[in-house]
Amino acid sequence: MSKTNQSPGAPAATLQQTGRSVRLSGLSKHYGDFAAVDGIDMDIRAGELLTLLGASGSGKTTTLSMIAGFTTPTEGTVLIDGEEITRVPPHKRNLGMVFQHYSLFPHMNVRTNVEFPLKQRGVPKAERRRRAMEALEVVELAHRAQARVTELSGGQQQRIALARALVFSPSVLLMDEPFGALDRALREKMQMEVRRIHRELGVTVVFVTHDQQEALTLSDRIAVFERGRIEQVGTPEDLYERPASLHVATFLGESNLLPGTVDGGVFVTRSGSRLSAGSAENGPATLVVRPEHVRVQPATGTGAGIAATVGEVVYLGADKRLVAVTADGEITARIAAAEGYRPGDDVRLGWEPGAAAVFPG
Amino acid sequence: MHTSARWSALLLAPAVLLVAICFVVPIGSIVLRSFTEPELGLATYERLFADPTTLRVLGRTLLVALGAVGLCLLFGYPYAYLMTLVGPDMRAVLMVLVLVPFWTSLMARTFAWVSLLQRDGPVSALLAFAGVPGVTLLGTAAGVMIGMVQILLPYMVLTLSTTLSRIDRGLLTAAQSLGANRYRTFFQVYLPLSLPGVFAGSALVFILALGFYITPQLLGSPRESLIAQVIGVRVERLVDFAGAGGLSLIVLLTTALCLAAAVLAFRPVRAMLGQGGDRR
Amino acid sequence: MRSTTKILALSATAALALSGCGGGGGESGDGSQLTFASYGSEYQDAQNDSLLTPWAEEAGVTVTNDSPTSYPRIAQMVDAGQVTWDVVDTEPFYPVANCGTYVEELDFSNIDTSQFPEGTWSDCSIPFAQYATIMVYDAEQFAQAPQDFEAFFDVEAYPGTRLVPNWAGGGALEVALLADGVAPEELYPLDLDRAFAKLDTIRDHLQFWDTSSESQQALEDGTVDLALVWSGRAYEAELNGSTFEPVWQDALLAWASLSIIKDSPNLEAAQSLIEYAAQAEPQARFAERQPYSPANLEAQPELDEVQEKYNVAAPEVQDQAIVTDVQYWADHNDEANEAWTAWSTS
Amino acid sequence: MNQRTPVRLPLALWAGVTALLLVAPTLVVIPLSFTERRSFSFPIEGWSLQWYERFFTDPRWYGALGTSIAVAIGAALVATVAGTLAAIALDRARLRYGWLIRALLLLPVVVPQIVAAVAIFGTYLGWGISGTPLGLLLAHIVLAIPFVVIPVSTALQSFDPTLERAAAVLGAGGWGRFWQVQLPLISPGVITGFVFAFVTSLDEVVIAYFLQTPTLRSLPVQMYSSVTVETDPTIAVASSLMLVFSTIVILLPRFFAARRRRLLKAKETP
Repeated sequence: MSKTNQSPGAPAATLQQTGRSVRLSGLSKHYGDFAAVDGIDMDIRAGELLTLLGASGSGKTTTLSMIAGFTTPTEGTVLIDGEEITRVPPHKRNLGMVFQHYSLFPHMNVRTNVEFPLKQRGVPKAERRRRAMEALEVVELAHRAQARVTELSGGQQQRIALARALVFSPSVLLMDEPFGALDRALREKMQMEVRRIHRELGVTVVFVTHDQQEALTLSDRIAVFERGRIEQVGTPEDLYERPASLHVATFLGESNLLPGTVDGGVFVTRSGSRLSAGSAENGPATLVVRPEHVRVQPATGTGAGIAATVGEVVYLGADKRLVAVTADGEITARIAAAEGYRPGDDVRLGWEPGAAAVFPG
Repeated sequence: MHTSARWSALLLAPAVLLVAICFVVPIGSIVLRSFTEPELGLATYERLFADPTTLRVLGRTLLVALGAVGLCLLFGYPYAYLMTLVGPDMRAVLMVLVLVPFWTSLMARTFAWVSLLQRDGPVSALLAFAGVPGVTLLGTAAGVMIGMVQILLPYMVLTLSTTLSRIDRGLLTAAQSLGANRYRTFFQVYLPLSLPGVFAGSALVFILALGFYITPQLLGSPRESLIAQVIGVRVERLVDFAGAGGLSLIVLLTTALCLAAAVLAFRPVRAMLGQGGDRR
Repeated sequence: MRSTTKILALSATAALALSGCGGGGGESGDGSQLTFASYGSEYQDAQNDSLLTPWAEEAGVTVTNDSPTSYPRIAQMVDAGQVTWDVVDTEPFYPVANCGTYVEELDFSNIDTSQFPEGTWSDCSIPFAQYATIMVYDAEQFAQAPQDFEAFFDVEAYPGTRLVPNWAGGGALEVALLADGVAPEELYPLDLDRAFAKLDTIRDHLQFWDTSSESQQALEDGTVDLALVWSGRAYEAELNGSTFEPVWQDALLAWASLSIIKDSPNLEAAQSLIEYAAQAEPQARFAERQPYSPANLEAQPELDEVQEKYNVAAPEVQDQAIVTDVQYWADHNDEANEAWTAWSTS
Repeated sequence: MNQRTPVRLPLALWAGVTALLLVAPTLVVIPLSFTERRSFSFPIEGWSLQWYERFFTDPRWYGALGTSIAVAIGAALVATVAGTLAAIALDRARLRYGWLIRALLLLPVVVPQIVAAVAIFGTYLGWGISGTPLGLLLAHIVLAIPFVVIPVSTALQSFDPTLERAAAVLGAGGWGRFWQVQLPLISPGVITGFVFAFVTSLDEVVIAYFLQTPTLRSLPVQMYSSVTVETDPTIAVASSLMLVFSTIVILLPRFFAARRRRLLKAKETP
């Protein structure tokens, strides 16, 4: 963003800052025999936007809750910029937080809601007002400063909540499924807004969601949660292209799964097709390949690959989605819009050896 | 927000200590007297149950309390319901009409009823005008019931209106748009949603009615005596603290039994009286 | 937490200041104070003017008034060893029933009991004023004046509602037995079953009063036709224009009884007050103020015409009256009251 | 708001009957207070202000009024603070024996007042606080606590606990959360509790009757004594004054609220 081309919602200088890092070390939360979070280690870098992604019950919300201080860990520590805060009460952690259901104070108007955290910090009245208005400008709602919060739409309320969470320049911003209650169009708009604000203010953001698309759209890095543990942490590209587990591979984006067996570096499908297995160990395994990596060729060619028949072709504008029926089940491929396959055509499917991943099990 | 046990103990301490020391200890000691006087044992209870008055008056008290609950609902529910339908100004007026008698001294109201219900008083005149001459309600069960209902009604309306005002009327519109008629909507959607208020109000009215003393004393005859009056006689005329303690225990157990039944039968009451934990 | 305590303390202080530092005195025990408990209102005012104030001036004692007389209160006081009352005005049976337990025995060396009607004083009490429980009837309703209690039970000749006191000792039991033909001298001990059986014959015509003001109200409003009431209340009702007339035949004599609470902290002063109260002058002064007659028959109150009409001390009333047997009531009060409650609440 | 269910006539009529039942008997005390005769009977034949004169010149009456108001304010304040704190603790901490504590705090409503009166009288006498303002105050505080706990608990049930989390993470400590977020949001319940507590104390007869001394007599006790000992229309004056006083106290804030609402409406639609 160039300095001469500032958007109307340009960041107020006072809100700009250097985000802080968060370190979770051996963090666990047990409820009786049940481990909601089971020994997590993670570094959240200063200024990054990290998403905790997982299904409900995977431990992502409990982890956020331990960062915020609502939940006391059974074991392990939480550090912000190297300083341990595991037992520090929430109001002394200086974190901003946005909740799923906005949680605006219904007895205050928009401006007093945004002033609330400043008031807690003893900021004088005049400055409080000025900074609140700046924060409201960031979320483009300064004109509703006097409105009652109940008069606002869901999207507006969530932007107020965002302004309220940012107005005191917190070191870290926590967002707990903040857009879950919004409709799709509004959600996408808010995602862009969060990206913009994150970029402009430089705050560290920890974002919880169960929506993989949202995670891919927003994040610098994503931590995928499963059964109280982190399966993989990485950039969206890392996770998408180089999933560390079958679960990650299937959770993020679309994948083709082929069950089979690895035998001496060769992956043998159930129907007997032999494919490269890379360095996978011997035993039952699943081969995963993304649709855009599947290459479709006319069956006339000889070469390696799996024989298939075109089942369905869907035109998507930029490309086409082709579903091919093989002896090992359906395989989906993305092909150029110009390709002229029709249902019933015999084809041969293949991919670069590095494009497929093989996981045991 | 999690609150440490020490904090909750600190918050609870003033109320719990006040009630325990200034109320439970005295009640406990009078109940204790029913077991220790004249000597350790159940003699007091043998005496009380040998007296036919005890069970008869106890049964009557329960019936009167139930009747009061029924009448309070009959008058209070439509009134509280109306309060949710009208505009804010009218609602304020209706609320004031409830609060004014609520605030007016019970003594004064009971005496107002005495003068209204007396022989040849305004109510008799009204009934005569309506074609029923020569009726005096003072000193009858009906007179007692009218007075009690008028005094208890505000408790019912206030409790109900809190609940009813929270019911989302959108649900009714939704039900009607799904084809339910007005009556089905009311009985299948609105009424179940209002049950917490109904049970809370009924429990409150029932319990208060069990202890009524002044009103039946002044509006009824001895034939309408309730348990509180019999306890009063025990203490004031017979100076029989043991007997009064025994009767008190009987009333307390009866109340506890009724409450337990209500709590077991209806979740909303449990939510009100039980752990505040199971919200929503 | 701390602020709660503070608020508690503050409001306690505020209430204390506003209500003028209550708490009856009388615990000093140096003989300069005395607490007198009675039934309050103008009745107690009259007792103050006619009895307590003149005595206090003479004896140099500060009198604190308390009210109303309450038997459980006396019992609690004595049982707890925290006696704050000294002299108390009670029903006649009470000091007889509780002589030596809740009330002190009196020293009669300076009290002349010869002028009291027989049976009105006991080892623990003296009478201060007398009154009677009488039958009154609505003169506008009945041309023929009823002569005795038989009329009270005759709903044919005297139709209408009857009002009776709602406790065993109120007089209804005696009246029922007299109406049933029991001779006055054989009245005690009361045959309770017979009395209730007689009362049952007019059960549907009965109304009850608990406080004497209720009875007075009923007479003034004409809500009943016949009633058993205290003579003093009939007098008050007549002053307020009631149309009820008294029947003196077999009037049941009762009296206001003064005694000293057991373990009174001001025993000497209390005894002195009792001795003063037994005299004719204070009793005469009281009778001039209230519709009660002196129990000391030597007293010569100056009465107006209506007061004279209700003067229980007059010889013609005394001649046809029956003195309530306090010993019977002292012995059987609990039993009779339990039976009364069982009967009246059914 | 603009989509109102129409009010049907039978409902309106029935509510009218209910309103009449609620208010009419109370109003009867007003003409009664101006009666010329020393009687409660109707119709009233002559009018007079003598009972008002008596109320304001007889220390027994105006003194009782002062005592009642002082005790009711004190009892309501303490009961509101103690009851609110207790309700909050019961709501938040899922105490194992929470139900037992709640039952304990509601106990004073359940126990018939005559029992409480006799028991309290006996015990307080032993402690030397019977007949003292402290004794009466303590008894009324205890009696009023349930009337605070119930509405405050109800208000707390509709209080969204994430609001408190939000306040905490935004930097509000325990006090800040309580004063700035929780208390304002449950304040309708707290105010209702205070009013309930005040009325409970102001109205209470039986316990006050047992704990009274001539110098510590609340207005209801004075009314009860007056009525049981003599037929005295001053009680009608006392009730009329209470009626007018309470009506003003209830009406004033509502009147201002309604006026503000109208002003706002006028502003919105120029």
